[in-house]
Amino acid sequence: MSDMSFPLVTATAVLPALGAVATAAVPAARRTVAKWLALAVSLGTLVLAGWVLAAFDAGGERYQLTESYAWIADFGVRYEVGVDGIAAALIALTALLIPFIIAAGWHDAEPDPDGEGADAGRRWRPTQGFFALILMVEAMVIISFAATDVFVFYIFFEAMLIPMYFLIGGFGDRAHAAGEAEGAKQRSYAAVKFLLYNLAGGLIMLAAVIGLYVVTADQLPAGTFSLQQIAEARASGELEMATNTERLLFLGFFLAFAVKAPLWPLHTWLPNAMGESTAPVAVLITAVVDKVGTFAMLRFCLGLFPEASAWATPVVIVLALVSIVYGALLAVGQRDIKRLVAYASISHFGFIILGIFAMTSQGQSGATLYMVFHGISTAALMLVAGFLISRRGSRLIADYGGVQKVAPVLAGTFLIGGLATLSLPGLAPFVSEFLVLVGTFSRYPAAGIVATAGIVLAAIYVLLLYQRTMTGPVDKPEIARMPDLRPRELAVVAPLIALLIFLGVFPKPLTDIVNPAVEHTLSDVRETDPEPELPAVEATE
Amino acid sequence: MSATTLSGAAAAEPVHSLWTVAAEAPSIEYAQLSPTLIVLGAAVVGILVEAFAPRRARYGVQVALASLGFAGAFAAVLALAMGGYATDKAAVAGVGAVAVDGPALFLQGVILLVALVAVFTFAERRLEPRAGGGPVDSFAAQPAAVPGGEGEKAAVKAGWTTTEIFPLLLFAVGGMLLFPAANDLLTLFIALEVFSLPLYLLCALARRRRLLSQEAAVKYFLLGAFSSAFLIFGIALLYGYAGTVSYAGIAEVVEGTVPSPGPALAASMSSDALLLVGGAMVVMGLLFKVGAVPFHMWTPDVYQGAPTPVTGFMAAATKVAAFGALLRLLYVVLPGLRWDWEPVLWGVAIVSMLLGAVVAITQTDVKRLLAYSSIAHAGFILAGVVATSPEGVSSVLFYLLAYSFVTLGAFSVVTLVRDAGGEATHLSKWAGLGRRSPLVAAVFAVFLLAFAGIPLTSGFAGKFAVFKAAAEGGAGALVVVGVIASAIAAFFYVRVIVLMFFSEPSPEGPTVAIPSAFTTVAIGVGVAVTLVLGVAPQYFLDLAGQAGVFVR
Amino acid sequence: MNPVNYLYLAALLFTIGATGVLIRRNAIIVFMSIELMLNAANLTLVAFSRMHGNLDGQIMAFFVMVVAAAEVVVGLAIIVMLYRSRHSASVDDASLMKL
Amino acid sequence: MDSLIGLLVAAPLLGAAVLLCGGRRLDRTGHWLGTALAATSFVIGAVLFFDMLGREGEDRALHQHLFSWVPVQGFQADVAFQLDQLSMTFVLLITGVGSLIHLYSIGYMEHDERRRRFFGYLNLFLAAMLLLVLADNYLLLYVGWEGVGLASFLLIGFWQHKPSAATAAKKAFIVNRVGDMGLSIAIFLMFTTFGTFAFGPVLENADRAGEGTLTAIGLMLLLAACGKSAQVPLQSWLGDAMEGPTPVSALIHAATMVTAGVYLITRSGAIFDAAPTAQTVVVTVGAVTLLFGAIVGCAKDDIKKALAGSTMSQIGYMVLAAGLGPIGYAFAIMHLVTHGFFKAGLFLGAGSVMHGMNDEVDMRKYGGLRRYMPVTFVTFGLGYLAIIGFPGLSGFFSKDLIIEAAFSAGGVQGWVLGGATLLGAGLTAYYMTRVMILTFFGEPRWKNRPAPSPASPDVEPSAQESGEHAEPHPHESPRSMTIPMIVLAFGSVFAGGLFNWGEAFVHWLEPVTSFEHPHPPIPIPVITAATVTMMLLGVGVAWAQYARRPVPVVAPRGSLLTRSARRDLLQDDFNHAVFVSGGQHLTRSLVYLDHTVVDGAVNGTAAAFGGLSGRMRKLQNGFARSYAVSMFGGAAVLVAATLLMRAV
Repeated sequence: MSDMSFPLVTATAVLPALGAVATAAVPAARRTVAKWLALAVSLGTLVLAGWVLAAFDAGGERYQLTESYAWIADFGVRYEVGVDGIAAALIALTALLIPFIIAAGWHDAEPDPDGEGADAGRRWRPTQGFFALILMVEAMVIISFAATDVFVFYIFFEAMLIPMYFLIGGFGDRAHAAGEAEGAKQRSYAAVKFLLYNLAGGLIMLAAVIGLYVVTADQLPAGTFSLQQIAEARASGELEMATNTERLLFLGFFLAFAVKAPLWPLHTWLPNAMGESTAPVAVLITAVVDKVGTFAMLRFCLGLFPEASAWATPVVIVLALVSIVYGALLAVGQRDIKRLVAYASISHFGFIILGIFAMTSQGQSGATLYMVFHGISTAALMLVAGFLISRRGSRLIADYGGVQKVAPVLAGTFLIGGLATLSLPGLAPFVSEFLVLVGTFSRYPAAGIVATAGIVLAAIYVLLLYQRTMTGPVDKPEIARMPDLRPRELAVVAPLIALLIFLGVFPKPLTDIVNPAVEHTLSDVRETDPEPELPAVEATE
Repeated sequence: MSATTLSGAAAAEPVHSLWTVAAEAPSIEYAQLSPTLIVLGAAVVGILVEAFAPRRARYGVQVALASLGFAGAFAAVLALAMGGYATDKAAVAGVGAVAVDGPALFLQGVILLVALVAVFTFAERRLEPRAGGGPVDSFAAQPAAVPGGEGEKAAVKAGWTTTEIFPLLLFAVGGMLLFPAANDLLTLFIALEVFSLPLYLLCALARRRRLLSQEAAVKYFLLGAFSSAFLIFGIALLYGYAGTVSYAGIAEVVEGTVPSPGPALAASMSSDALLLVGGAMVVMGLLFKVGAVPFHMWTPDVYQGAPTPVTGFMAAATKVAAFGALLRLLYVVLPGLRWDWEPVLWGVAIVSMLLGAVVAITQTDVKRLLAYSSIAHAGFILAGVVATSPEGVSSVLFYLLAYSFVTLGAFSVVTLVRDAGGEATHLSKWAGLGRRSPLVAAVFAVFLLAFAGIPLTSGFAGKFAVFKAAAEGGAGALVVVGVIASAIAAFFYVRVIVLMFFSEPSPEGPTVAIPSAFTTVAIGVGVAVTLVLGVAPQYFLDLAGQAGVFVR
Repeated sequence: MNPVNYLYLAALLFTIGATGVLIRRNAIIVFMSIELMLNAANLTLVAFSRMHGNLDGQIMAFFVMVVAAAEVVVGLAIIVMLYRSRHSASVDDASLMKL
Repeated sequence: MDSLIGLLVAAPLLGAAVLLCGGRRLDRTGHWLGTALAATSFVIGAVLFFDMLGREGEDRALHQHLFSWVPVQGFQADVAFQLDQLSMTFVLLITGVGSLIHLYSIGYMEHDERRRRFFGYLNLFLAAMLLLVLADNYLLLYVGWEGVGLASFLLIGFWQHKPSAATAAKKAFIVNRVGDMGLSIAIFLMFTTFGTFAFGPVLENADRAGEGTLTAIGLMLLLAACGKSAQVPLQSWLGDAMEGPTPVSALIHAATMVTAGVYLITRSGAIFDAAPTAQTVVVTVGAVTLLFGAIVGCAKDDIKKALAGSTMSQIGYMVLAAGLGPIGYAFAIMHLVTHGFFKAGLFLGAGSVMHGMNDEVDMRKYGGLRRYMPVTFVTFGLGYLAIIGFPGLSGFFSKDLIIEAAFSAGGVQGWVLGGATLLGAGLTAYYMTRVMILTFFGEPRWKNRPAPSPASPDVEPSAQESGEHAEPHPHESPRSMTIPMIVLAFGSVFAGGLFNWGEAFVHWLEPVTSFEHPHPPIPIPVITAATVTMMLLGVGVAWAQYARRPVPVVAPRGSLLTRSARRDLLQDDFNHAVFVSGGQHLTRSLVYLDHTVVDGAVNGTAAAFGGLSGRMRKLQNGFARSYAVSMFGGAAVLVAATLLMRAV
């Protein structure tokens, strides 16, 4: 595959990167051009990602569409990319969501009409910047998913913080409950918190990355970051890590991913970041960027440090359970729509991490599907919430009520997004959540039961939110005047909902791709699924 | 390869001696010394220009002379490197006084490039308002005049400028070129003084805020001289211990490989106290120049007070030269004492990283902030120094290359942000800069991110190289501290970015001056190097890697 | 006389010089103290030169003297400039920049 | 024929999709489309039924495998249907009663501008319910299970502008989710035990598994059933669910959805048969609920809530019967079907009454309505006679059989259960007679009354909101509403007899549920006599209390028992105090903790560095001499450290 064929994976990442540059270069007065350009680029990326999916042969090699070029020989780094089923699915998710994010944020970044004079307006190009940054994030996320070299992954894992940081800090909701100035302050607090949290995690990972190099350089002919090479060397016994070394390195990696994911108690940046950013950016954070964290746990923590992963599993499972319950309980207690969704996401990331560390095929396939489906469902819920918030200019739940009376379509789509969030059967997230739970239960029954309690809590926070915002009498004039979803907004939400339903009913195309990759991962950690108590029960059809 | 084998007459002598060599006409390898000679020659010509050329013509001639001098010297460095003097033909020249080897040529190349760019920032004349009918630069019209006095007013009115800065720059660079190449302690000391004295003067020459500028110069001078005193006393003690000032000679004594030590030498060799105390004092003199804790205290004040182009040059080039000298001293002279100085430098590195990062958090002046940042970076580089391996050397070389251009670029940007009182260095004035001048703010953000070590910038590649070398050298704990310090440091870099992009601009905020091509080129080179070294550092890593071995 | 005694003297001078730098306020005197330290170094060099029986130390001492002279030129220029601006040569007065 | 099974589900699903996505242009025709698709489903069901009758017992089950749904290694979930006699019974009940209620709703919801959506939800419910009973594995059943929960949520909260309706809908869903947890865990256990969760292999191999595992599975399934079928302790949502439009109460919260728990237990019979402990818990839950529901039903003045209590109680009978094992399964299902008829009829009657009474639900404000609504009176009356077990009518047969089976449980258990069922029969007669008398007999209490008193806890806020404070003019409902009532009344009267004709129903179900004849310790005629006696006693007491003296419009304070029964025997208050208030305190303190402790630690670290920085920068005091001290000290330390290093 790798010989001289078209570098499809790289192209999928390079296209949005180039698009970002082009979008940023659009003159200030041509804002609309920038928007359409960005949308077109994102759709083009979607096509390429679709091509990746199509070119990926589920029954073939573990990593496909591989590319390998010399890069920084001194650091033992090659530019190596390639996709397994998990990466292919997540790349597809990323490419899928970006056009919706762009379309949803169509009016989110306009220059102030009361800007500081013509001179300032001429150079300040928030619209171009907004869409360029989104495309830049997309490019980096795609490379992160595709990287099969630890260093390449690390580079983009860290670098994507910067455009994200500008997206969070630079583009908040126009109206803020606490006033304009206070809003700007909280926004920059959120952005800084996001960056520092993740940077700190990333720097700790840097220490571990260097440690990994030292270990490989010590025992192999040359230091390397190549996943495959390290895995092969470990399998052949050529590379042996001392127990403590492996554990320390694992912790370094895991901490960075746990911040990104985020896992309790490293989660507090997420509510701030999601609360203060605009809805499309919030979606970008939780549905796309954070997935890199959980993905990396699956690929790097488990793939590089199988023994340490097994060693850490009990603690990670407990933390994941705490995340599930804690996130859900805090979501119940939130007064702010976006923060509520953020805490709900923390709970969901708990599920994903639980599934990964359950070390069963159901758990890990479930976790992978969960990443995809949670992306779609959160996008649906959060984007509709964004539309709602843009109408009323408030994020506070208490400022709403009775919306379904005046905007039934908005309320309906919001409800479906909410139902997907609470994993209603028939919608996609149910499949993944159930797989995670069943996978967890089959190895750790007690953990499975505690996590199952999460589904009750999910119902509480989703329905409480729906009840408080959408139902009841219309007693606020702002609500009474509220328009229903506009065609653009409907065009954003409807396909997401259709996908949620379709994948809920027929997730097989995705499971077919993901399953072999999960089997490879499980063989990395030398785990097999627990056998059923009663062997050889024939499935009679 | 030893110095003695090259200079034939000295070969017979058991101990290398300046005196004995001087008895015969020494052979000087002019070609190998040409970079330094070209720069110093240009400096001398510059003095003559000051003396004889008409005032109006001086600026143009000096700029051209300095640029050509640096470019020519750089070409000479290139030629030497191509000629293999960085690798297999590496040797000592100038009667054992100067080493021409990989690290020396690499660092000389870096210093010359930095200097070339610095000439551009020195020559910038579009930022200050015109005076006396002509454009002026950011140096004092008449340094001798009392600030605010009649003489100054007259000088300003007349549109005078201080074109002496260019010869001063040339002299300083000449000293810096010699510094990392110095192969005996005498040359080391002379080179130190040759580049320090012009810098003291340059610090005092700001056009605006002259009181601060003068204060900076006084502090820099007094503390610099104080540290020189320590250095020379240390040199004296080392000489007392080894009976020679040649690096190779001292190394031999330290290792105990002298064939037949005389009675005096045998007596002094019996006790290591002289060696240890002398070595420590010499190292301290060098640590002062790199601005490592606890010898860092001059840095913030001098960085803040000096004219910004000078600060940029000084911050970049001094660090390169001083680290080069430190490397050579530790790797060539004192490798036998490795177990003595390694823990000490560990301590200095850790304290530098942490203190620089922590104190920078609460800084309110952008130049002081960058000063503290440079202290933290000194700590990072020291982590590579203590790796005590060829990888360590080359990682430090690479880091210096990366760091110097980021620094130069960052200070060049600082020169652009101005209000009625000159440069607006207080951070509060930078609020909302991203709104007014997105491009300038973005460029500065790139530099800040490089300082913070964000991937895809040169700062990351450098940090990675240094930490990797340190970890391979068994300094894993140092890497962990470095990582923590990086996290703390990230906080204040980010703070500036927040200020620029997410704060509302104040109505009476500064404006961003449109610079001439000089500064634009300087900043452009900075950005380009930052990104190229971040994205495709392999070529430069190779270069640094080949340059990782010292001649002896 | 044992040349080692010169070393003791030199160390004493160096200490006196350093103390002067630390405790005196007048920039000129501070500077003079530094010169004292340099001269202590010179004395050391010469003494060692004598002990080792080679001339390197003496040559170095000459160089140090030249450098010291150059330093005086630069240093006095700066100090005088400072004095003219402030009508004071106290190093403690020059503390506009801090924190 | 197999492929028709899919169509059963598809028809109403299509209806739901079209109606919900179709937009305003379907407002005028949507209800007919919905009804037609429900009827289509019924017709398909009927076709399949007659096809099934054409085959012999064991061969009657049909299977249809549509596609592989979630395949992950050992975990193989398929979308596959199984239509056996048990499913068939439900299909006919669901589509039959469902179609009737669609028809009824056309009239009932005529004046609601969101009628189209109402029919969409109804169709969605039908689809989900059919999926529930047709699924051939537990996971697909789970989809239907939650699907009906969703439909129930949407329909209870259909009048979302009423906060009480929205709250009730949410409560129903959340309480049901607790039950769903049970179903989830049961499926996990099946997967880890059997490696599959399809009905066939699990049930066939059930006896091979350990009893402990089976008990756990059984209890988890029971938890699920409790949630869905409003059994103690998860019964609290059903009373509030009456906030929904009455057709919804009739279809979902009386005839079909709430009986899903009984279906689940019956379907999983093989598991319960092998886990006697679980069975004991099942019958206990059934017995407690049948009394609990009956007592609550006795005290409610809201006609729908009284009926809801009755539903709870009747399902208690079914659960009890299902818990008895092979002697009870068939009876449970038979009672389920007959209950489907008469309870749906009763609810439709109640809806008809409310329709004529400006949506008034307080029975104390009814009275003497038999003259104004003759059709409603007659059909309601027949349903009433059926539910109290009047000899010859449906309820008599089905309930009597359960009582017999209960006595047959053996030993003390048999006596206790038998006693409970008998007592329940008496209570049923009492509260239903009370409803009957308060509504249709006595003096009209709705004339000349002032605006509804807010003091009464059961008064509907909607009555006030609708702005129709005028005196109601009771009238008979339109034809589209009365016809379904009449049809259901026929069912109420004849179904029981028909089913019991030569044990037809029992034999029909036997291949699926297995059957053993109950052998009660006392002769069957004695039990029957006792049942009839209890019934008459209940009727008599109610008659004495409500027909012999005037009924006050405002409810008297009543005894402690009455008051607590009005409040659902304080179970709701307990839930509120423990779960709702406790949960609120917990979340509030967690929000606080998250801010102060978890986030505080991070911000505190940042602040600590800031403080440290502020203190350390003071070292830089601007005095060159102090800088020199630092250097000198540094040099001293450097030298000392180097020397020390050597010394050590």
